[in-house]
Amino acid sequence: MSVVIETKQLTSVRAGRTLFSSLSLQLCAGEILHVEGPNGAGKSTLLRIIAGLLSPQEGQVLLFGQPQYEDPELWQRNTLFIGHKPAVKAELTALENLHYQSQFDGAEDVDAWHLLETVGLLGLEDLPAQQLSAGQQRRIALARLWYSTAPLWILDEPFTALDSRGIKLLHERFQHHIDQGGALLLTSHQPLTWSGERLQKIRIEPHDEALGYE
Amino acid sequence: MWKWLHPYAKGEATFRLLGAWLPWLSGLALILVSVGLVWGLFYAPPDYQQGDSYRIIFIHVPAAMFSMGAYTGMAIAALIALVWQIRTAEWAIAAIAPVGAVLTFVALFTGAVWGKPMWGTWWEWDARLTSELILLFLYIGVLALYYAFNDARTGAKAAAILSLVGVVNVPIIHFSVYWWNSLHQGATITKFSKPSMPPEMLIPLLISIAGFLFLTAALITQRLRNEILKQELHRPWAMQQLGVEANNGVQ
Amino acid sequence: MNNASTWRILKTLMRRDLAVALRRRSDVINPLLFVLIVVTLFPLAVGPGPDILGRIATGVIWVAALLSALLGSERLFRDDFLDGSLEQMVLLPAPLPALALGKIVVHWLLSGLPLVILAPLCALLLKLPFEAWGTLMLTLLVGTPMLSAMTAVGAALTVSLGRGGALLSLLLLPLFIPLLIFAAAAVESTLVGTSAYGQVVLLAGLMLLTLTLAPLAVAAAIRVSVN
Amino acid sequence: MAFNSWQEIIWMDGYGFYVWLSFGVSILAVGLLVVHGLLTRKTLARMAVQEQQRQQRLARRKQQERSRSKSTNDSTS
Repeated sequence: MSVVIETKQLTSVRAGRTLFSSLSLQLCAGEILHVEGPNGAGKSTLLRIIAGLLSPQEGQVLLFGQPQYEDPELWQRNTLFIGHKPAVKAELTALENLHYQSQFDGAEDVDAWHLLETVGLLGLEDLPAQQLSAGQQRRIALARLWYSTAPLWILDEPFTALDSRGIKLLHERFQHHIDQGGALLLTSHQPLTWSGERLQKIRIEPHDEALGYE
Repeated sequence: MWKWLHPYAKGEATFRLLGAWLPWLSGLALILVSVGLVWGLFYAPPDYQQGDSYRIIFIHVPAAMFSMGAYTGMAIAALIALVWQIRTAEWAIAAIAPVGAVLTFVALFTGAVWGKPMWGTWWEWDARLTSELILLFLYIGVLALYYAFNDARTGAKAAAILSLVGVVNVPIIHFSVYWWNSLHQGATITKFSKPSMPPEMLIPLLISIAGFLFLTAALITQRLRNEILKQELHRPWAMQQLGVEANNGVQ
Repeated sequence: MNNASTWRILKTLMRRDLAVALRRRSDVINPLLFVLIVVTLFPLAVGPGPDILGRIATGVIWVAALLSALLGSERLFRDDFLDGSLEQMVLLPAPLPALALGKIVVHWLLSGLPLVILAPLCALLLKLPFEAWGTLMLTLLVGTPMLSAMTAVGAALTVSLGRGGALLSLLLLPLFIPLLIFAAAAVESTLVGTSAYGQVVLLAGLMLLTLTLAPLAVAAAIRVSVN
Repeated sequence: MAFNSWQEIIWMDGYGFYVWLSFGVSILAVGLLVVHGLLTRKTLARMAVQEQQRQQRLARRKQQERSRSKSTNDSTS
């Protein structure tokens, strides 16, 4: 299997506290990596470093063997990051949001109506997003996943605010993505209903290097 | 590549180096400032036009010089902090800004007090004073931004960006204020531009300027040392410096 | 690197920002009303005599413009930061300074340009002699892009702070001083019958400088803020 | 010496108030900066003590956990 993303000896210090140090991981095509850990352990930080929003204190991240800073555009084209905040404009309708988002992503022929129906927003397409619930706004953001061709998805708590049907839908989409040879990196407090060798887990523990543990 | 060199030892090494400098810097500052000011106050002859009031120059001019100099230094530290991501440079911003602000305040205050016997008013919209006033605002802005963030790193970076934006603007502001001043009151005599100063006045002024240079350096060094300790507080060496034995975990 | 896709992304960003702003018209209109009200207050405070008003008119209009720029600055990045669009913007496969310039242009279209159009009304209220109206509008036309660019720098620096309002004014107002001086001087020289050419050219030069450098600072500030 | 007596030095040809005010406030301002630096150092020392106590609490907890896991291991084996 080809390695999609690899981190080498990552160390992150936030507000004087070491979140993790010397973290190395590898994620191959067709695999899911579930990052686990208690609140404040640095799961989101890890994902944001891999997405390129933060720079690590030490260590490096390689995408297809290329370091992050060498070609940021290659990086940005091949990854898709959805964080805690859905990046949905409250003033715009679901349809407009999806339209602009697909333009940003360079997806040419996106059938926005059909896509919104797929993610369960039938009948809400032309309402301003501020009238929708948190879960529905989240669905607008997640609709990106249905046209995205990025090989690596980085999702921070994608199941937040979703109902059980939404979660099931998302699981199906993830399955499709890895069947196509994509890779998925996510955090979630929900147990993932995957089994088998395709699901990897990594656990980040609170860590205090000043004490010399580990 | 600097980043990869001894990331942990660095704060400590810098701290020790600064500690070695500090006595020299403060000693020189104390001697030179005392000599310059005492000479200027008691031994230099009175000015033929301004009498004894000109003696304020021995504080005003050095303070004004290094208020601008410190800003330049801060901007250089900011550039280093942003381009090479060196943390000591980030902390230097926090160390330089208060020193620069105090020097600016001194220049501003002495300038205003000098203005009273000269122009008969405590505040005159003189180009130099106006520039100093704006500089004070710039310093306060950098400090306020530095301490506005919860995460010290973020605050340092934001303040660094602001310092660089400021240093691009300082010459423009300076030029515009001088130009504006000449537009509105071209006739007033400028008290600062002395075409030729007799050596009995010039020498103590130069000594005082040298003294202020070391004073500025010593003040910055003191604050930078504190800043390093503050940021590295959880490391054993920093705790030892502060007289606390670090607990190195369980054996 | 890829100009076509950068251009597409930039266009999309500007279109989306315009669409959002048009849904929230009060955010666009309120700063303009603020200028109008400030201009109305001055005759009431200093008396309606044309000699006083004419003299202070330029200063009042420009100071009001500066303050309204601060007032409208939140719109630039605040919502984007809160809803996560700002971090997505950082991740777009396009140079961030270019996108920052796009945001500045949209902000100017919705704050600077209306102000230029509003200027004659303000000049009328403040009894600015008619021959200086052209210069006033010209200085606003050249100066407001600078205003938008500098505001963007300040807004990007303070966007992650809960209440950045007072801090923002502290950071930005000193930097507006050259703008204020040259703009006022330009109108002044028209009033005394000399050419304002020099000052306007100077302002234009400053504007170009600001529009070149500010996007870089905004981009750096955004990267720090999405931290 | 440009002056002949203490009175002259203080009077400074009528400018004494301005000169001494300038010098006094300037020295005071720089002095306050130095004092503030020294006080910061004191505050840091206090923070260091707190940090030490925090580290000790964590260390004690870790030791407890370690000895407990050891004892359970012993009992199961």
